[in-house]
Amino acid sequence: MPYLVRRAGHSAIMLLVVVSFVFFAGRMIGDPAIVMLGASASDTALEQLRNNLGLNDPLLMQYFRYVGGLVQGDLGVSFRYGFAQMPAERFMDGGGTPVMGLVLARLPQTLYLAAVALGGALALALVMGCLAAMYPRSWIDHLVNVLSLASVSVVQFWLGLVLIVLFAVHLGWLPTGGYGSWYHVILPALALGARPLGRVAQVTRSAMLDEMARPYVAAARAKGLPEHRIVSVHALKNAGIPVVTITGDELVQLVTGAILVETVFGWPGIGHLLVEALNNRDLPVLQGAILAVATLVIVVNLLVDITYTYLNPKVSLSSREN
Amino acid sequence: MTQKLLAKTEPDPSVVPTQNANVEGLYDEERAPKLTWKIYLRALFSDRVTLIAALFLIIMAVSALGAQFLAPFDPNQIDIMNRFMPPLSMTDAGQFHLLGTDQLGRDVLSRLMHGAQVSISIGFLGAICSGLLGITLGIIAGYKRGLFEDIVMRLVDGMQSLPSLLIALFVLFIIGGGYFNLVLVFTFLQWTVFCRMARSLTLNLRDSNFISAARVLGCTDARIMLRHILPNMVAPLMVLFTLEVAILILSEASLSFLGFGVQPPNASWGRMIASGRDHINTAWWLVTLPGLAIFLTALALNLLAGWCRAVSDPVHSSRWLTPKRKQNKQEG
Amino acid sequence: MTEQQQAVASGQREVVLRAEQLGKVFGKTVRQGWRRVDQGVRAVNDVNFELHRGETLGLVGESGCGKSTLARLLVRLMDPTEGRVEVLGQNLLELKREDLRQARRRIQMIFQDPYSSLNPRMTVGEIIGEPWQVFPDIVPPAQREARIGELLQQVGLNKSDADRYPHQFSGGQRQRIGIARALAVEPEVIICDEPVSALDVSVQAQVINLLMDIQRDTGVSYVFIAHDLSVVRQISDRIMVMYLGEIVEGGAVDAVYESPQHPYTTALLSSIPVHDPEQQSRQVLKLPGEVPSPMNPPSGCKFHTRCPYATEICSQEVPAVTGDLAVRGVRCHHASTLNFDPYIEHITGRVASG
Amino acid sequence: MNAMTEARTRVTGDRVDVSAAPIMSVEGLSVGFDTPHGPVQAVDNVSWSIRKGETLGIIGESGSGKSVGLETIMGLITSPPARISGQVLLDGQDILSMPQRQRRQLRGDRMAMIFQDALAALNPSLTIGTQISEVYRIRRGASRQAALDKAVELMDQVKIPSARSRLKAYPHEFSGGMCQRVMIAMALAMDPEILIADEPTTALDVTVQRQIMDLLQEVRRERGMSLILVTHDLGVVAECADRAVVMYSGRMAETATMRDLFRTPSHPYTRALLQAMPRVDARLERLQAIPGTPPTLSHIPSGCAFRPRCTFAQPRCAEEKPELRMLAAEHSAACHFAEAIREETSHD
Repeated sequence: MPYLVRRAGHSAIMLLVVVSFVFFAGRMIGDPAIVMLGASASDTALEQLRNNLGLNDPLLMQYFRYVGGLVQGDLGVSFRYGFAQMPAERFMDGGGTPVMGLVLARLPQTLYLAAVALGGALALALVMGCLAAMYPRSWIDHLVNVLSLASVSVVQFWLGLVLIVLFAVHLGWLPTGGYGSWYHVILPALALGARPLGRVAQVTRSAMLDEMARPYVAAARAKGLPEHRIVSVHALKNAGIPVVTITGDELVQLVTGAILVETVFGWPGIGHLLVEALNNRDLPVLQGAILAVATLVIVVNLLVDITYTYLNPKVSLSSREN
Repeated sequence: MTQKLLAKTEPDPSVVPTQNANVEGLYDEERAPKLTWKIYLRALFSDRVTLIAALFLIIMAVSALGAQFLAPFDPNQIDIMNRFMPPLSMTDAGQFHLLGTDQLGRDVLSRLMHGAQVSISIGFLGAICSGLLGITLGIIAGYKRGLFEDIVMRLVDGMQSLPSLLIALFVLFIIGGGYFNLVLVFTFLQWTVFCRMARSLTLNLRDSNFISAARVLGCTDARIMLRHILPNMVAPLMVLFTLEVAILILSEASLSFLGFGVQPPNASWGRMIASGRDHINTAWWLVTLPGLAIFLTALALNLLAGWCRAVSDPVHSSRWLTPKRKQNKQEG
Repeated sequence: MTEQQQAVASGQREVVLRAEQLGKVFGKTVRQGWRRVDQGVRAVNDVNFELHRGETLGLVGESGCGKSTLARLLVRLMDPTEGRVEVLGQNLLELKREDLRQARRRIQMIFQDPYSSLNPRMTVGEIIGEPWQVFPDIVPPAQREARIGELLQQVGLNKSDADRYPHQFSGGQRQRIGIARALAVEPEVIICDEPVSALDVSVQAQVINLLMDIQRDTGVSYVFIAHDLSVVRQISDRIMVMYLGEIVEGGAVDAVYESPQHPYTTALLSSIPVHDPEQQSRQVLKLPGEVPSPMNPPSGCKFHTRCPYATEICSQEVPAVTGDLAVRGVRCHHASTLNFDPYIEHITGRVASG
Repeated sequence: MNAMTEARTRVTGDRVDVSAAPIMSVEGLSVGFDTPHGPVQAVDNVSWSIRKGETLGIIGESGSGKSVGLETIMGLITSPPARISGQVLLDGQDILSMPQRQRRQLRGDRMAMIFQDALAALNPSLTIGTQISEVYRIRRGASRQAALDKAVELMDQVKIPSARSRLKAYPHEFSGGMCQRVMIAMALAMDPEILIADEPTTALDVTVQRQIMDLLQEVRRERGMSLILVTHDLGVVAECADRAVVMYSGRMAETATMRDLFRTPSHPYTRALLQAMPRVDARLERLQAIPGTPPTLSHIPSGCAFRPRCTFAQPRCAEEKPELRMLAAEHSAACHFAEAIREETSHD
């Protein structure tokens, strides 16, 4: 148990580092008041906004206030979101849209997309990897190898565009984008799932090949076990460790991939929000979205590490000792 | 009893030739043959897919390096009269556009060749810089251990558990896009990959007896790291390098798509897709072709890296290096 | 007793290597709930010996007994936690970095695994010549190539082998290269850490002969570590038997083999399979179980958990050393009352009565 | 003194009925592989047989093909990728020509195998109990509980203390000797008639080696099993085996009963090997080393493979590959001068 507690501690520290980075780096672009109101704003307006937002306090104090706000679930407010124009007066009376609400509204869509993409990719990849490992150097192996490398080599947003051209524009089978019923998710999930599919299949294949060459497999054959049990129980359990690692890793990459894929498909997820914030130079939303994604990723990593201890008896033992 | 047995079986001294004479005659046939480059080359030629990948990369490299001389048109030459010409079309002026023209009438093939220059060189430069940094830190961390290793590896763990493209976006948002900023950001983000690999390889090598032997011989730490450790991890690091180039080419495309790449009018593959996106319904080739270039380059790099890994892997290499069976027919 | 052994016994020869109360404790921190508890693993304990010029000291024990750790302590690949190591009167442990590098010229090491002990990316010539990159004064640059050829011939290889890479050689040939590398610095002492145990039987004898020839020609001293008692007998003048980090018995090789005093030594000797199908009706002193974990060593005499002769005192009191372990001594409560003759018939040829 | 009598156990030498028909016979077995350097012949025309209850030693250095041949018999090496010819007769039926499914039925039931590095041969992520009981459960259709009971019974037989509480242990929690015992228990689960032990004690210490060899002999005797013992240690063979096959460079150099092999070794290699072994009972001025190194499989010398290292070699040896010839009952050697050498050793 201490191991998990320590591991969770690491995650908390990581989160704090990201928060600090996001806060201080955000300040590096310049005076937030100017960023918000634009260079043409009057001095009095700027000064008033600074007072309102507490920008005249010492930086460290602002930082602590920011962290304090985060702890209470306050990610700041956006002054651009939801307004076509930016009436400067809005800033003055403390209005604006809370970022937390924006993020929470977008998060489920991203998780939904990621789950569909990864779930499909994982299932297919495991089958592909195991098949390739069972018939090494056969045509199946070659096909799996080339297919998985191809899906790793593709740029996700481009794949999205090509899918749109093919299935939405030319064939008209599926919608070009948006969010709605189940068929809206197909194209984005395909575009997003390609990379994890390739990576997991590759790792499964090579891990399985390594395991099948290990002496315990020969021993298992020698004692007369049927081949399917050797592959599905003996080898797969040991190959599981690298596969879980890469899956966790890909989950992290998936979130980044989602930024572009959501943009291409107009999928109302957190990635889309992030790109909008980038284009609007809307710092609070950008910071909020980055923090949300980072938190997600850190939690995923924590879960992956916990899974290890169940897969590998040695890890759990040594963590108990050390 | 045993003594007697021993005496009995002792051969007649006159029959025994001197040991040296006997051993000397053996030498030439006795040395194990070397895995020469010929064997690797033969394996490469027998593997058609990898061979095509290698040839494709050579063509890419040549057209990127020689874009200034080989490209049929000036990539930034605007020709409003001949916009959106599909591939394989001829202008009224008799200019042939193999891959068509874009929304400003610029030649797509020429832009692709110049774009290759940017995209591939960013990939290489980023991988080289991050490799140098990461490998240096990784070897030192793995060899010296202690506090330095703790700090470096904590850093690596931390950075690797964050979505790198997201951080890159945020940093570029702050410092602005452009060629060198991209390389800088890639270096800053990707060194951890090399560092982790170099460290784990160093840790494996560190316990090898030849490192102990070098220490007993009195070699300095610098000499051990440079002469004994580094040369023994070239193969896996080269594989990693190749993969990283592919990843960085893809990343460049993504960042360019979001507007953080090289500035217009210069072309990079990512920018070309981004600007072609608005015309996706009318001019499919503007999006498809640069994407295809990225895809094929990355695929070729990945194929080559995979092949190198298989060939240099001690467990599976012989299977890959063994020529396809001919002696069967001979036998049967 | 051979002449050499007599000379050793009377202490006429110069002492080249001395270990005094050498010990190594591996520190380990163990978590118990929220607390950290320091738990040392005593890998080597209280080792004393003197090695004379031209002499071979055999060191025997099962895996995990600490003999490899001891070898690493002697060349200071590892720092001992107690005691001292002197090479030609110079305490290795007090030396600064640069002085230690210089002192390494006096003491070299040959490793067990001939596959991992040579850098696969260096040619044989580079491997053998490397010491001179470190100590340029040993051989002047102009003569190095010739010297590499000489060394190769000395270990039974060809001059032309200098341009080849290690993977082109068989295990025995690689071990010869390792020996040539050690000889290149012209050391006084070579620590041989199981140099033949990874080799085929037909090649083992060659390497043992080679080591003996080199000693005859150069007067180098060996500490020869092995688990194979037949090999140790062949090459050693004196021998020490290790169990769980401690020397339990030691003395001139013939004395130890023909009248062992410690039950562990006897068990080792009688367990060796004899290559004579007609001599199979001898008695074997069998030990139950396996070597206990050094993390949790038994109380009293460390051997008592496996000793067929153990009595109450053995589990309570640490036995004192009778005699000098490096000359002739034993660490056992009951050494004076035990008779092991029936178990070593196959060695002495004496048929035991009773 | 009670401890004393317990500790005294005699090395045993029970011999087998020589007239019995062999339970398994290998006839002209050859195994070849393709390597980056071209095809190699790992096993070349090997023939031997084993009787019920007998212990057959197979002696050879690394690369002599001793393990490859047995792995082929077990079906662990298959064609392709290997090129296999010859016959392995079990009850008069050639098992090499059987379909895979049928061969798998033989493994465990008729013959089982244990390996040199027991820790590597056990699956690190499955418990000992699962690994010992799974074959019994799958092949015999026993319930999980019955299979575990069987596992405990087997562990008791191989003298693993407090067996039931160790069912849930993982291999890395065991010492080398214990792992080897687990391997043996695994191999015995289906009650095989032939047990192939591939260097079972090489990685172990002398005192533990003694325990494992005793255990193997004991289970062989109790079950009337045949034991094929692969080793490079002549001492182990001398103590345990009834007959032995000496392999060199993939070929059979000599085969004989233990007594003949040690009294009248008739192949120069066997003779040289016996002389090269360091002895525990005497200190020699110099060992009688065999010059040179065993050939690599890709470069086997022409004619007799041992020729370049042989003190008896004649020009003829380079040209003619010596065939295995019968010298006496149960004694054959593959050397042009085997009779002369046998004559010489038995006369002195």
